[in-house]
Amino acid sequence: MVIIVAPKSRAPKQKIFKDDFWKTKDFKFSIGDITGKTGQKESRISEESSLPLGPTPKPNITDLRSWDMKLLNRYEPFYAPLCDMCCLCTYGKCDLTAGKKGACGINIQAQQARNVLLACCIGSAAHSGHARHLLGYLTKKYGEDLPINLGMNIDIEAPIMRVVLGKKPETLGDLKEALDYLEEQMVHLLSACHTGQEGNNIDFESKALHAGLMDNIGKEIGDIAQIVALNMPKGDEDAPLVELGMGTIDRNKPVILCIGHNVIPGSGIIDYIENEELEDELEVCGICCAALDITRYNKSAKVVGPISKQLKFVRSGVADVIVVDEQCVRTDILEEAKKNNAVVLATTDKICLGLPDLTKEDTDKIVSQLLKGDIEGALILDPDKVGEVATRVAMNIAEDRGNLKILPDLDEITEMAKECTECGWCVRACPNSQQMMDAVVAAGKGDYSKFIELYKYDVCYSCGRCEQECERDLPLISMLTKIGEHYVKDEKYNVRAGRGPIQDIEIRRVGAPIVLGDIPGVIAFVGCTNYPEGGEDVAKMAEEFLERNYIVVTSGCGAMTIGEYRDEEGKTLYERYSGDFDAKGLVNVGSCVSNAHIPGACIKIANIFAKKPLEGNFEEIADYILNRVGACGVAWGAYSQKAVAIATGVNRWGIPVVLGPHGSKYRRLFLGRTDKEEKWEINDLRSGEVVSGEPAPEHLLYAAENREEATVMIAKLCIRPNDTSKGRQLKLNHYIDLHRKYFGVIPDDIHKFVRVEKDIPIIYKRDIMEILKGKGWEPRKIPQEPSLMKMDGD
Amino acid sequence: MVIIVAPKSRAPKQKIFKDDFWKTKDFKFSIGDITGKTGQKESRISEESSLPLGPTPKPNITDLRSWDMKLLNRYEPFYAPLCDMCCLCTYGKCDLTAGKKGACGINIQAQQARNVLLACCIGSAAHSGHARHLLGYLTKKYGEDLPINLGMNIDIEAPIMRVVLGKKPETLGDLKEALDYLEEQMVHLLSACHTGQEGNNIDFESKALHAGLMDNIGKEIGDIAQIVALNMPKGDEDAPLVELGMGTIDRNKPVILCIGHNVIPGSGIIDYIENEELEDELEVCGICCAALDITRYNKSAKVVGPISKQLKFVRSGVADVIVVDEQCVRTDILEEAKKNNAVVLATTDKICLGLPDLTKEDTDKIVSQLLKGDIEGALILDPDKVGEVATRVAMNIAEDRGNLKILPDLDEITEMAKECTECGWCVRACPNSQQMMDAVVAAGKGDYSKFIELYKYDVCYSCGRCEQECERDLPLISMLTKIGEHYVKDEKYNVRAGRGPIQDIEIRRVGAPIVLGDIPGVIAFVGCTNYPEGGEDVAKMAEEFLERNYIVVTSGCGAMTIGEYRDEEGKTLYERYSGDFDAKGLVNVGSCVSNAHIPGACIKIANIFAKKPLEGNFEEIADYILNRVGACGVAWGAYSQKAVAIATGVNRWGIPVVLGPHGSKYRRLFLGRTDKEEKWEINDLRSGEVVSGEPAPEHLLYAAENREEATVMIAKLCIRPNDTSKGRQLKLNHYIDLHRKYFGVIPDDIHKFVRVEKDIPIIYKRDIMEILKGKGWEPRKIPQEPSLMKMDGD
Amino acid sequence: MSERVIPWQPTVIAGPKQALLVTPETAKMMIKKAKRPLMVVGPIAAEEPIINYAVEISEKWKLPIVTTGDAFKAFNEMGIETKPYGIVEIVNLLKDPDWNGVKSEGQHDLVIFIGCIYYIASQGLSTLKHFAPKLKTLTLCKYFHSNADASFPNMKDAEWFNYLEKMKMD
Amino acid sequence: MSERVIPWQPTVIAGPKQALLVTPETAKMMIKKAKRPLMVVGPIAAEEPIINYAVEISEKWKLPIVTTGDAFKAFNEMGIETKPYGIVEIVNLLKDPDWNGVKSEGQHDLVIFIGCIYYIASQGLSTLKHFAPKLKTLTLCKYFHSNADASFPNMKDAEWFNYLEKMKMD
Ligand code: SF4
Ligand code: SF4
Ligand code: SF4
Ligand code: SF4
Ligand code: SF4
Ligand code: SF4
Ligand code: SF4
Ligand code: SF4
Repeated sequence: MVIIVAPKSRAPKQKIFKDDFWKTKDFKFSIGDITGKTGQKESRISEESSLPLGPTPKPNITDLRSWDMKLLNRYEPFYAPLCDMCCLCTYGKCDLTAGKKGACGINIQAQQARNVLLACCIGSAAHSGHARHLLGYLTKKYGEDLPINLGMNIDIEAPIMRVVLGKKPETLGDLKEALDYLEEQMVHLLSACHTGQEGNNIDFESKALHAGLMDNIGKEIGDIAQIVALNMPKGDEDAPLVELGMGTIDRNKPVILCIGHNVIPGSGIIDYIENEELEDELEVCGICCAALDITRYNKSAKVVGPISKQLKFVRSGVADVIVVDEQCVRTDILEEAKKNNAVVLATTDKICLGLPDLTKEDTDKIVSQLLKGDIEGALILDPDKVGEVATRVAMNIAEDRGNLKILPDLDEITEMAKECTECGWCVRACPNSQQMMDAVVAAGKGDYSKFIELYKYDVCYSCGRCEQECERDLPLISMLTKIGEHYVKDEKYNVRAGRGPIQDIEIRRVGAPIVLGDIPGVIAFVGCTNYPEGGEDVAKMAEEFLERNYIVVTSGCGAMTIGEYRDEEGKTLYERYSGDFDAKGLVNVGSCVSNAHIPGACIKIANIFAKKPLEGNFEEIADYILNRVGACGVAWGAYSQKAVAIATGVNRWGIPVVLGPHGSKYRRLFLGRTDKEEKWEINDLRSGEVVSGEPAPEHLLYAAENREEATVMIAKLCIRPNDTSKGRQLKLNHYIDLHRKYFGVIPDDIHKFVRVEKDIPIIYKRDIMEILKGKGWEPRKIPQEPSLMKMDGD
Repeated sequence: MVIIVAPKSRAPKQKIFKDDFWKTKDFKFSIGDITGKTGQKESRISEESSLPLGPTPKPNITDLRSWDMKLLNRYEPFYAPLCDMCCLCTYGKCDLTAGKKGACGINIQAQQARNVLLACCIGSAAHSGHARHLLGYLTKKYGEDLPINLGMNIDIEAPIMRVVLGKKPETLGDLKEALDYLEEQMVHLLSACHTGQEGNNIDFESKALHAGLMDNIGKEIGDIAQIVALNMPKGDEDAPLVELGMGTIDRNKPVILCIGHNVIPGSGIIDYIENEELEDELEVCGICCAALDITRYNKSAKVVGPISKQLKFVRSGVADVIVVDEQCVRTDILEEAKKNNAVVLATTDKICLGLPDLTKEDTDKIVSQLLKGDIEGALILDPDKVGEVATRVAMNIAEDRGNLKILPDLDEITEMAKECTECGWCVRACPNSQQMMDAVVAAGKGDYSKFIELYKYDVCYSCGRCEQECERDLPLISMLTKIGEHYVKDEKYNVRAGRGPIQDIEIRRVGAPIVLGDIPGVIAFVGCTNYPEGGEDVAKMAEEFLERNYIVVTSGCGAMTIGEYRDEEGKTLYERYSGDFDAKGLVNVGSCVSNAHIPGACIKIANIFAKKPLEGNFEEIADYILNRVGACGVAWGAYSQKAVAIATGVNRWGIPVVLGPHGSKYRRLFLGRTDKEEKWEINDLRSGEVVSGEPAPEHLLYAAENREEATVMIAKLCIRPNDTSKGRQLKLNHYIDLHRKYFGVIPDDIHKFVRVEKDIPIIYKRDIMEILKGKGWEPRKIPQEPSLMKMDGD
Repeated sequence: MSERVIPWQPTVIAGPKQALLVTPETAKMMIKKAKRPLMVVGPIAAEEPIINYAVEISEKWKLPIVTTGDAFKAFNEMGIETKPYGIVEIVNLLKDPDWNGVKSEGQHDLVIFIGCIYYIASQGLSTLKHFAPKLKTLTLCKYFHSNADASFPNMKDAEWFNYLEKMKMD
Repeated sequence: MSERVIPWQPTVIAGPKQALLVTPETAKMMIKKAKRPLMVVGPIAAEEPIINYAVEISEKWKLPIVTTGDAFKAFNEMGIETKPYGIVEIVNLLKDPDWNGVKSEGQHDLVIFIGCIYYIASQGLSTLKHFAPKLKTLTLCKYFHSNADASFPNMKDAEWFNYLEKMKMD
């Protein structure tokens, strides 16, 4: 059956087609052999593209496998098992140590890769489920014909979808097709994790890369939907600065705290408060991405901070009502809230917490039940109702709660601290071996300085494991919170509201400098706060690269962490640097879903600067990015399955990522081998010759042990085969500078990156020439169009 | 946007509407508030139903939560952690022992439930991905208008879809809507497994039940699609007996072995062989469900046996070409095949094994590359090409391989066995602590009897763990295989080809006897071969219940296991019992996806016998089944994530399941508490009174330690509150009989199940009256319409 | 710093907490200290000679017996009173602080396992480790059970019988 | 029956295989037996007094040094030659049987870790445990590293310094 769809009018779009290439009408293409591509799902889509379609629209798992094999051949998976056993089925557990196979025949490599695939599937599902909810809600509210219009300066609205799905979405309704596609792929990918499916680790990795790509799409769908429907900033480099920090919340007002990622319940609260003109009566604040997205919706909302603030802030008792939506929410939130009589509202199917579903209940009745304490909290799946209930409850209980004694006093803390047996288990239980025992022992003597050290920059990120382990049941996080509140003043910072995508015009401006190497790199600080030594490291890295003219992009908890740092003059980095996507720009794209705009920008470079067609053309675009766009992701505190999906997704586009040391617990990295020259051969498409290349980028997924190592590695990972000599000089200059700063010497591998003398930074010329001589260096040709394509007979 | 679909003609269907209720035209209903239900996806569906729609069509995760809460309140989850730690994110591992929470706040209960949800998601994805592939392929080949016609005797073709989606699928194309729906649900469910999402174990369980329900739908889609498109038996109680057993394969012919679950590559082989008229030249056989489904497609194919045969059969070297599709395939198949020069063809995206993708390669070239050994095997995603390549390669290499020495000779085995150091690690590594060491030591003395014991009934299911552990690297499975081959003659059995669904007419016949208790129960032996003591236990259980007039249903590896058993006269159970869905019937529904027909039959009972409307009416149907349909699932060897999804899915319909002891490693059971009377209250819908009930069924998901315990428990779990006194007598009679047989006495809890004197089996009357007296028993009213609905204010 | 022993099935290792390896002497001390001990005997112990040991030990220490699997039958045939439960059922009851015990005298404070299938017993012991903090678990099997609070070591038959012999004495 | 010690971070427990707990004497034996040992020193050891121990031990046993993180700098400032690698890079090389070692004299047969961040070192040791069957791993940190082949126990500073002292002597 083919459904005939009447051509429909669309809201006129403010766009100027740069050339005929971008006309998008009346081209019909076959969807190819993808399973399940017939039937009603095709109805809308197949009529609408007018682009020369590349080879892989809507790729199935195996369709990009040959590209994956290229990546995985060069960047071989490096496995570090977190467990020697497998416990996935009832034959197990099986011991897979050192070559032993499980009862299903699996070996440790494949098992690790399966684990990574599973994590990528979970992470990707988190974003896609989130996108599905957003889209469902927004479509119902705004209609599926709402045009996807990101404003004057953005013609390429959905670069990832264009490449992967082979067409551009014009309306909210169109985004559904992308979701349908990715949901189908997700089920196939998850299926492959079943016992007795894939047996080869490389094929598991190829699937993980596919899951990462699906994650990219899910995020792009989610962010575009919320931007256009909720009128969030549309690539605005001057998005406002919004308040950030525990110190920005007015404790004298009723406080509603939103935790999670889904902006909808938060927007329901904002709307209710505005309608009731209660703006001055309450504080609405948030933790994690929900916070960021609420500020994109309304800049008067405040950001408490990243995930590392969660337990501290809840323990502080400031929040009267805690509204949780989905993702990254402490799973013991109800228990913690109960400790200080805060009320919890759950608002999505993802987090129900065993609470009664009162979605259909009368609002007055819900409020009264909550106030009387008849119920511990409520599950309310209607965001408008959430807005009303949260507000009314907060206004009602704030005063009473104000009289609650929530945290221990300082002298109580000292007394408690004396109970410590110095067993040391708090330190052993700490993910970062932070010296909690020392802090407690000192506090027992009235010296809080070590607690203050732990408090600042979330060096202790209040995960609570020490507290769980303490044999004296000391409330370590409450102690930490109280001391921090008391001694650490001025926790008032800011963050630029998430701007969403990069404008086409910016790409036009920076495309050439990036590709040719004149802008030394685009560095993206993303992800969570599982930092080895607090958030200051991230801010310092950002500062270092901003000072060096890199473009620094950020999102999510990373963006908040960067905002929590001030220089000697008391300025935050957002105050010091503009939000332009340009050298020295500090660009907060927004929340985790906004991460999609980072590969998105790279894709747009390939298209706008190099005129590479996007639609269905994944491999060519990724190849272009890998070889020419000096971008590097940094997920210094990546903890979650989303983070691994994000990293794996951008890896497939050819963008390297540096993780913090905890990243090693994802079990798999993609490491290059500089000692194997054959791995670095490239095809110069201009000449058609396969020539030896340099290890650029050297690794695809790397875990560094500390900030210093990471900083140098990041600079190195911005090098690309396509750099002009001028660009290469610049990049090497930063690499050498930083290496000298942190290692004291010019790097030993510098000869690998000097192709011709002109590549050498002038200032280091003499030293380097000497090194080159020692290494028997010979100049070699600079490839004109470096590529991994059309090698090995594709 | 609403797409207007012109009403389309459908192939006329051979069906007689029993009453107006079943007319299915021109009724329009709103799909409700389900996210993402607008847009093109609705196009086909929303015009087509004419049924009074129940409250929950296309339920989202939270829509059936209140039903789940009822189940979970009575059958509280019982957790047995397989690991004390969580290793899901990079904060971890976290130690969750005895009340400690992880860095994300999760506790051990929620973590176990999350694990189960994840397993259910994986299992469900395996079936759904499989269904998606089947449907995609079959739709392309047969068109989406192919009517879903299961023949004269089946009007209710897709009971699960009818209930859950709220409408019946008329054509292949209609099945897509169900897949779209379930894929969306799957992504939400998987998302909930992410760190920092759901925090409550009961809500995780509700989600797991939803995942199980999605699994049910996926299976129903898959089996219906293949039945109608490939013309498999349509509920045929006289489906042919097909050959089963290692001994049925003619080793002198080239042998193609299919392993897995997806019939399509196998059908490609069958088609090619038929077209080329090579039927007499080759053997096509299979292991696992692919085998069963190929015999449903063509009864000349042979079934080697269940998954427990896999490594033995591959080691035996009989197979020349091994075609793997998906699910339950040994992941080291390539390595094992290489040992004896067999060729492996991978045929789906699920299992690529790192092999070169030659889907688009010329067939001659593939064959020649494989014959020359240029490649280790090939990935071929086109089933027709698989058919040709597999056949041609097999015919070419069979002779050469015939000369290979594949297994050690018996005297070599004796020599090898002498190497054994008696370290005992083979026994410790064995999932079942089978006495491999003793077998080896005896073999070293020329006594193979213990090896033979291990070989028979797959007491050793050749998982290979002992071999992996052996410090002398003895090829234990090869030794086992050789000894078995040599000494165990006559491995020739049979199995009735999978018949697919139960006919409506059969339901009409048995509905009343089942609901009223005159047929003592429907017992389904399904699932894999992780048996504690070999497959004989399953066959014996089946035999026991067949002799006692139960209806025995089976599928998948369970169906094969039952076929591998012969009575003293040398007859298999399939030869002894008819394939009718009736007392003493032994009904093989087919492969794992055919399992859908088991809850399907229960649903049909509710509809046909009790006239319960199906569409969108999940809770009422499940409540009906729970209280009135005496069905019990048995997954004695359940190992995989699919098995846990299947069990959890049927649990949601109110059907109890008994697992073997390894089932305890799924980490969660649902156990009832007979000592808590308040848990067993029911609402008699007839009188509107809430009355105390009996523990029937007593548990929802149970793991038994051995066959004897299981047999008695199964009989007990067939008791239902709705039994008439006559029916109850019958059920108690079997329960008592079996209890006496295996425990030596009348069960001590018999008084719980006697409501009135008439419930007491005549033959035990005196004894029981005495027991009742001792317990202070009083007669109580038999509820007329026992139900869990409309209690606690729903 | 506690020491660890590898469980009989080596992958039963579950986490930092692991059973104390005990001798018959310590095991007896545990029984003596217990107020309401219970013995749970599985089908592996329903055969000679283990069944005799089980009976004698239970008699010596006045332990009520719960039988799992079909072990009831063998004891019944010997005239020994036991209460049959599925192993998962008895574990489920033992983890409920409100359950009144097999003799309706209150929840047990020590449970002694012998003769259950190793891995399902491990799972049951895991349940009790996590969810029955007040209950101590002891295993007298010839296998080291790391999920118990206290367990005999992995042994050969002769050694085991010797251990069981000792359990019969003061 | 091997005994188990709880790793410093208790959840690093990975499976049945676990490091041998060693004294300085045994550690030195391992070094003496090795043909091409290598020392890998992380940033925690780049400060006094550990850096001095590291230097002296390496000199005593003629161990080439690889530094991880930014440890190179401190050694360089002391005039000690080391080769800098990321810990994941050096582990990646060590697991490749074809790699020729830091001195291009062939793959190492023993690697001695000190001063790397505990959990990333654990991960690296896990890699080597699984994928470098011919390489022995030894840790001289004050933490028990269960993923190594041999490790010092968990210690307090004083005890540790004493161990390191001993490592400097024959
Ligand atoms: S994989 Fe994780 S959950 Fe499984 S045994 Fe290992 S640590 Fe435990
Ligand atoms: S999936 Fe394989 S390795 Fe894992 S427990 Fe099952 S049989 Fe063992
Ligand atoms: S709460 Fe802080 S000190 Fe305690 S374990 Fe977590 S990070 Fe370490
Ligand atoms: S765990 Fe508690 S008692 Fe032990 S050192 Fe830490 S604070 Fe002190
Ligand atoms: S950055 Fe990470 S922790 Fe923060 S909100 Fe996003 S996913 Fe959660
Ligand atoms: S998901 Fe939670 S319990 Fe598991 S490792 Fe992460 S923080 Fe720990
Ligand atoms: S192959 Fe598996 S089941 Fe058979 S004896 Fe070995 S470990 Fe046990
Ligand atoms: S593992 Fe090998 S050597 Fe050890 S007892 Fe078993 S067969 Fe003998």
